[in-house]
Amino acid sequence: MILFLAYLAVVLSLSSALLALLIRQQAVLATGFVKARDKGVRLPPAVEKFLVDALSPTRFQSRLQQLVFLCLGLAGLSAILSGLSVLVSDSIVRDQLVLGLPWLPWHVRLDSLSGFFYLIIGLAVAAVSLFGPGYVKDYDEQEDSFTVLGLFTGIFIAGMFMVLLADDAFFFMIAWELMSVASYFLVSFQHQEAANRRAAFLYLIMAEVGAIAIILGFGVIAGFSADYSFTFDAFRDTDLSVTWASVAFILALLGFGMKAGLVPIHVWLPEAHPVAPSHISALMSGVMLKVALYGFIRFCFELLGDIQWEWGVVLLVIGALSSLGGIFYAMMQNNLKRLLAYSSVENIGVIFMVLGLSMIFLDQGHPEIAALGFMAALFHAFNHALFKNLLFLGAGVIQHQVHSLNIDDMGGLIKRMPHTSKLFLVACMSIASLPLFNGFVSEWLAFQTALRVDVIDNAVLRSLIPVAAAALALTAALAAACFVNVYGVMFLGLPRSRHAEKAEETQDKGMLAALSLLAGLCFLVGVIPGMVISLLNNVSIQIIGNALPNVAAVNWFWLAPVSAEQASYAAPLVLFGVLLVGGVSFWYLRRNSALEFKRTETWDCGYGGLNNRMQYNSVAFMMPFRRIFANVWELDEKIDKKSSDVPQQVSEIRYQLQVDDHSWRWIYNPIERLVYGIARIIGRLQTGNIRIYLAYSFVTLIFLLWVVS
Amino acid sequence: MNWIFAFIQTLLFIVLAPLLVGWVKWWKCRLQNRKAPSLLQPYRDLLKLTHKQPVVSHTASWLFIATPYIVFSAMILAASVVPLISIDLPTAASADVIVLVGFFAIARFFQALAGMDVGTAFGGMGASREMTVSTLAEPAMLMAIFTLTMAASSTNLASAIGYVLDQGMVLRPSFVFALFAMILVAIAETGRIPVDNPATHLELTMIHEAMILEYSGRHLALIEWASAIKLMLYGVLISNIFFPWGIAVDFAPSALGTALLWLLLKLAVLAVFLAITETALAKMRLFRVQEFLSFAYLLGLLGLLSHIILEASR
Amino acid sequence: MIAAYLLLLMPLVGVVFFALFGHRPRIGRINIKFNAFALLMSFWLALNVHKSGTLVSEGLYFLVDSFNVYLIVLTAFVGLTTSIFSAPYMRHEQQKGRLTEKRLRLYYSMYQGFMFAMYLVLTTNNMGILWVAMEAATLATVLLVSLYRTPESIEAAWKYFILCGVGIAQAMFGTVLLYYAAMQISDAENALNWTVLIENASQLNPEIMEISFVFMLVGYGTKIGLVPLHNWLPDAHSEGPTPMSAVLSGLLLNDALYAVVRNKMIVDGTTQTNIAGYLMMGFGLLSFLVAAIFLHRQQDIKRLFSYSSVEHMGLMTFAFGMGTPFSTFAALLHMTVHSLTKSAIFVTVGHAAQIAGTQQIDKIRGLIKTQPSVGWGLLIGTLAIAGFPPFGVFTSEFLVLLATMQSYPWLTPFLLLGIGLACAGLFRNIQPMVYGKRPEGQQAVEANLWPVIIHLVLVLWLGLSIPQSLSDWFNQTTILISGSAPL
Amino acid sequence: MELIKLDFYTQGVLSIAALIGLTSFLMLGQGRLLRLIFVFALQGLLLVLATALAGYSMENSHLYISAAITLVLKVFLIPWMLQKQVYKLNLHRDVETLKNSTAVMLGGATLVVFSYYVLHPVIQNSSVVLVNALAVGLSLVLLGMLLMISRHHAIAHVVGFMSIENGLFFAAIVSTRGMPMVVELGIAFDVLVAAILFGIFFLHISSSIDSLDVDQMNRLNEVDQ
Repeated sequence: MILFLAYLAVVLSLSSALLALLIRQQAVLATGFVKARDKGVRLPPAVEKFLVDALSPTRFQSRLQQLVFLCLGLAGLSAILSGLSVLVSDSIVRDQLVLGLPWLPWHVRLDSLSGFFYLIIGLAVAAVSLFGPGYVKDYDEQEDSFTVLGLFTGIFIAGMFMVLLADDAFFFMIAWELMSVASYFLVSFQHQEAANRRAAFLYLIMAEVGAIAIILGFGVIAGFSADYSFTFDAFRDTDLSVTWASVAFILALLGFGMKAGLVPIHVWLPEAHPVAPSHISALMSGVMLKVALYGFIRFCFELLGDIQWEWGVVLLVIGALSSLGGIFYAMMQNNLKRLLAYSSVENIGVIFMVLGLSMIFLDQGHPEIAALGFMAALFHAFNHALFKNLLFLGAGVIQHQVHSLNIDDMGGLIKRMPHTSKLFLVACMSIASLPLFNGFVSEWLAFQTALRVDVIDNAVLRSLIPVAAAALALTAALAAACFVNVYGVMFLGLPRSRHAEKAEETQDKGMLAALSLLAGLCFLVGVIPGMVISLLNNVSIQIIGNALPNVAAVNWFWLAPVSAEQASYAAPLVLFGVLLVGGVSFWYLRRNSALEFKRTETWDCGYGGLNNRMQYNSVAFMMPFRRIFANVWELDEKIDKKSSDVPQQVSEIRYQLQVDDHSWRWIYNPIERLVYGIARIIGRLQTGNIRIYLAYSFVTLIFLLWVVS
Repeated sequence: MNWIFAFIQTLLFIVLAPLLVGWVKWWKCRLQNRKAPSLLQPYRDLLKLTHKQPVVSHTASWLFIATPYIVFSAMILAASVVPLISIDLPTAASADVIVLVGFFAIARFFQALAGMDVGTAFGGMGASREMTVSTLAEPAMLMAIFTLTMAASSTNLASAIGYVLDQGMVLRPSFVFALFAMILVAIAETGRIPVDNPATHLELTMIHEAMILEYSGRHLALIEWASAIKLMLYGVLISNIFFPWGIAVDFAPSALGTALLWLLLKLAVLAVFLAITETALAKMRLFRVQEFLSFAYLLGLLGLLSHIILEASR
Repeated sequence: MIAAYLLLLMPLVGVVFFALFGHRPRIGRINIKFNAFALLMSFWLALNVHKSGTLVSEGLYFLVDSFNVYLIVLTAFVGLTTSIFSAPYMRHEQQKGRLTEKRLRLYYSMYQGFMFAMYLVLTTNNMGILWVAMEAATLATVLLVSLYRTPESIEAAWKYFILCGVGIAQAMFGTVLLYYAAMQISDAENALNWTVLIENASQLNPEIMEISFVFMLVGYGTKIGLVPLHNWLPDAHSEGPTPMSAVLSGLLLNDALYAVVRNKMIVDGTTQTNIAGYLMMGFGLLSFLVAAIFLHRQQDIKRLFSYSSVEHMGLMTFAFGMGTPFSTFAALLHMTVHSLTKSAIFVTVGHAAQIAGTQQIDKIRGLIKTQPSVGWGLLIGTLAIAGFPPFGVFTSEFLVLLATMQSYPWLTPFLLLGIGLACAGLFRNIQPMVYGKRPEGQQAVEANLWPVIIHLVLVLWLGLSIPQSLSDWFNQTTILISGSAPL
Repeated sequence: MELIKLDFYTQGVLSIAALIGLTSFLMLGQGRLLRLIFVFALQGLLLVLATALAGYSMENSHLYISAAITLVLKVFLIPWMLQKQVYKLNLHRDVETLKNSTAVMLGGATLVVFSYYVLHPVIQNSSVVLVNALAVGLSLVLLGMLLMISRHHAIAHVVGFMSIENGLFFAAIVSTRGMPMVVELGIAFDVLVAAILFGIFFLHISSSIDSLDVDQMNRLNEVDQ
């Protein structure tokens, strides 16, 4: 049953892909339908009526699009169901498909870990399926065709599901690459812009490199497996020498990290996510990165055998680098989706940091704390999936209404788009990890893990982990600043452009429904984290082999993972408190209706003429940070003043800011130059002169003869 | 029983906060040879503000109006989890010290947003600066607090303070670091000289005031009151974490009485210190603040490390 | 066996027939029919082999075992689909006035001649005949390379002619040595028969056999396009008419490799040192890497893909050289999928060149907007050839990697490096061509894309699951070549 | 072993082998195309002699046939054809100046030594004549390639190519008493077609780049200008 649901998810997403192919076949279908009727095929009148309506040239496109997304939605639902049921029943389902190599059929396995990620993907896909129809409604089939979009969306989602199902290296790689390739097409979807093409190319190449690293990693394990079979079961009971295991670990980190977007192999992410359609970038950023995370966990915690604490340290460092780097670069962006992409880098960094913690604790012999860290990581993955989807979909709505993604073109949207603005606020509060929202809970758990450092004996780790905690704290604070900026500049203040002035709330119920769903989940999980955590318990029992130190104290009300007197958090109580105090003070102060406040002009120091150019925009907002952390970015600031005839008076001043990523200058451009240089050198071999070619063959012959004799 | 007591204690916080502000003001005036207003002046101000009709800009949105209430209740929740005169505090379990920092974060988040809501240059400036300062201050504070929580191996304030109390008079280098970090952070977060000047409304230097420039009437009252509570919160944190002696462990009236006296004494002393520093020091330039705060951050980290390496090593 | 004779007879008839009527308007259709017939025959042959094992004609002239019968089917299939593609292509060329009737006659009759040579290479049992047929294949195609009579095409044809001629001469010397070695153990008439040789391989003189293999490798290797003997290949592919390029890299290279492998089997039987294998591995790896790098600096779309052919032939040579069951299986699979994919790509490339009116990569733009079928065909074909799943190339490359990890783990990084470089090199050139806005004055052309669709679907199928019958077939062949079945 | 002990056939073959080797050295040193072609014909003639001798000595009838074919093809047809080309493109006057021909000669000599060195393992189990024949055949192949490499005239290339063929043929005849008949015929056919194709190509090349200098055919290359 569980397996059936799991397969159903894959099949449904694939079928949505196939349905999308029909979008241009309206005429064919209609005639076929008419023929069938003439043939005397009788349908129930309701169905017939619906078909007649749906096949009419005017309606067909929107109807089919709705159908496609309906399929996706059902896929998402079945994924949620199967994920939940496997988590609750804490069972392991296995199967084999008749596909693949003659001696290596596709092995399928659904356990708590993959079930959990199934749940994540299912939620995201469900939301997207609500969001999609409204978003793609007015696509011009000629310009950017829905055929391509729908087709590859379906394949992409199916690929992600298959990655979770895979239980042998071959199937895993196929599913993995399917996911990558499909998303590549989605990135290059609107390929009229050169930027999109560039992003797609970068993405494809890095995906390929990552896949190669992963294959190599699997190969290393397989090299030591008993009968050289590539099933994960065989991997599970091979034990590698520490050296080889570490090699495999590094390869996996490279491969999966490249997909997850760890610094410095993150550069494809801020390029690719902004250019894809919003609901796709929501899936890529919110979910695909999690699939990479899943692969990494599966690889390191399960297939690789014993964990080494050094790996944990590596993760800690890389994670800290990514989280800080990600948020720093996010702060400097003014393209909303680019900003969100960078903040994904940050969150992934946080997740990997906490994973590193749990690795360290595991190797140091404290599995219960390792379990705590592991859960913190998974929980944060879950939360990130929720609020990052919400943010990207919100960005989609805004792009749809404001026709821009530059946050400095917006402003004042809170009045023009009331619903969206509220939902977006929820997302911002979650990602800024404020209490009562889900982001806070996972961060809280992360801190709890870090604070258990005193059980460790190793002095290096004892001093390293607090530093990591400090980095984590700084990251959180920066994230809050970053999203205050985002929300403030986009939704508050005066409109900064005519687009923003004209903007109005979307009329599409589906879009808002998707946003509300996610926002609701963010809040619910934030207030009642216990439910998710109790699900996660099974996962950590399966992977780490240990539950929370204090499962009993984890219920809907209390959250005391370690022990009640050591640390506890009762979000419902806090919520109650906030409502109480807020309500009372509100009631008390508003009781006197004579004191109803009055609206007047904004105070303008008596000069008058406040306009929207006087308020802070994101560049101005971030100025102090640019000053303080100047070396983090490759800043290129230009200020050119035109001084007027009056001395010491500036008639016109223009400010330009260019923020670049260090990794390009230090890593990627050199590589490209290297490859091209080598190519040029080797090109010299082929002079075009036939006599030289003859000489080649002559020399080769002589050489080989000399070799053999 | 103890729930009621927790409620009373929170009320005590709310009530005493303006008094503390007045006390500081009084001492500053004294130190600057000015005639001091009465200690109750802050109460009068609040009362006056609540009876004025608030004025709100046309461009302001619901967020602007909701913010004061949110900030106020966030502060009160924060107050409710900090042991004031007794460590046997049930509410302390509902939210540990990390959540406490979270409450401050909420208040700051909304204040900054409200600052940007109206769309003046001041609001944005204030928000930007406030976020900058707090971005640097928050991790420092966490570091300082983690030093305590690691020593007590608990992030629950009540049990942590209890632990320090049981330890008795022990000199811990880590605590010294943490204490100084905490003081620096407190100065920055409560917007005191040398980081910010609560009395000024000079456009270019103000941070906190710039955000709330547009507020008036009861809204302003709530915000002022909230910041008063914040000041007191930091005071209580410093005094009760690092000098917990005298705090009651149960509800014996005598113990509570002495605890209250002790607390008032500690706060009074702290306030005097604050007044002295504010008189002695000049406000520093905005871009010197990060040196100030990264120093605090460093201290906190040092405290943490010295605890890990020197004290807790086995 | 009749099937084999018919298979050989039909193209011979074709040569004469088209030499006479090759200029008729609907002649393309007839060409298709000829090849369709050949395909049927090959199926019949395959059926026989499947039923009654290896077939040997009386007089030991012909030999059809599981190895070459599958290549025969492949050859016939690609020959057919390519002829399907060439019909509209050639019509378009004629309308553009790039070809006269005389040349059309030449083209069609030589097409059949080439097919005949291919079938002869595959079916013959005599290493001498094999050589002759190989040379004949060169001679048949050399005039087609210079079909357009542009200076470039003539230059390309000349290089093709001279280099392959010299190479093949070296192969001949190898054959002579082989014959000389065989003379010691067999009567003169049958001494060159592969069946005889493989039976008494152990008695042959190892030193001579090694020397002879060197000559064979250098000789036939020139035709396979092994670096540094490959220089004729990109020129010939880029300058000839596209259908020719399709069959050249789809078939000729395979058959040359086939010849080398046959010889390797004998040598392995003779010598204990795995010298042949090492030589092939060395050449293969070198070609693989160098070609992958060359991909980065191509301006001509057909040159681009001919280099990718070099790359993949290198990979196959490497895999055959390793000689483990795994690698052999992988190499066979790779041969199949590469032929299918590459000929499909050349079909799309041909149309792309016609759309843009040039083969210059930087002049071909926005194919998807101009003619989606061609654009997507090219893009997906490139994905497949670059080794992305779920296409078969990925499966075979995965198997090659697997085998390499098993036997020579320290070589895997090089392979992976090559794959990555190749992928980057291909896409850096392909993307701008298929994507982007539609340039002014670009018109869609008459195109028959069924070959592409069929090929790609087949490759996809092979990628998802290898049908039992085919895998049995590969298994038999693997056993034949490397002694035991994979796993 | 001294030559006296050997029978007439062996002596004859050995001397012819030596002469053939000599001819290809002559080719290497020959600047004038016409003489080059003439020497090539001479080589063909020697080849015919060797074939006939072999056929005679071991009563192998079909060697006579192949001797006849060789006579027609390599002594008359191809040289005649090449000559015709030379006159048609009136190249019969110009002399190709051979750069560092001494080096080429020395190279050739080393090649001969090398081919003996390569084939020395064969010596153990075969008679002296075979070794010599194979060695000479191999050296002919290598010398032919050397000729092609050192000359940049298309006709010279053809001659070199054909002399390579001669080498193969010689080796085949003497060492293995001729290949099976089918193969012989096939080879002969190929050579014939090849010769015709060369003729066609001369026309095309000279019409496209009005000369037969192969060095001018380097449009297709990978070197960026």
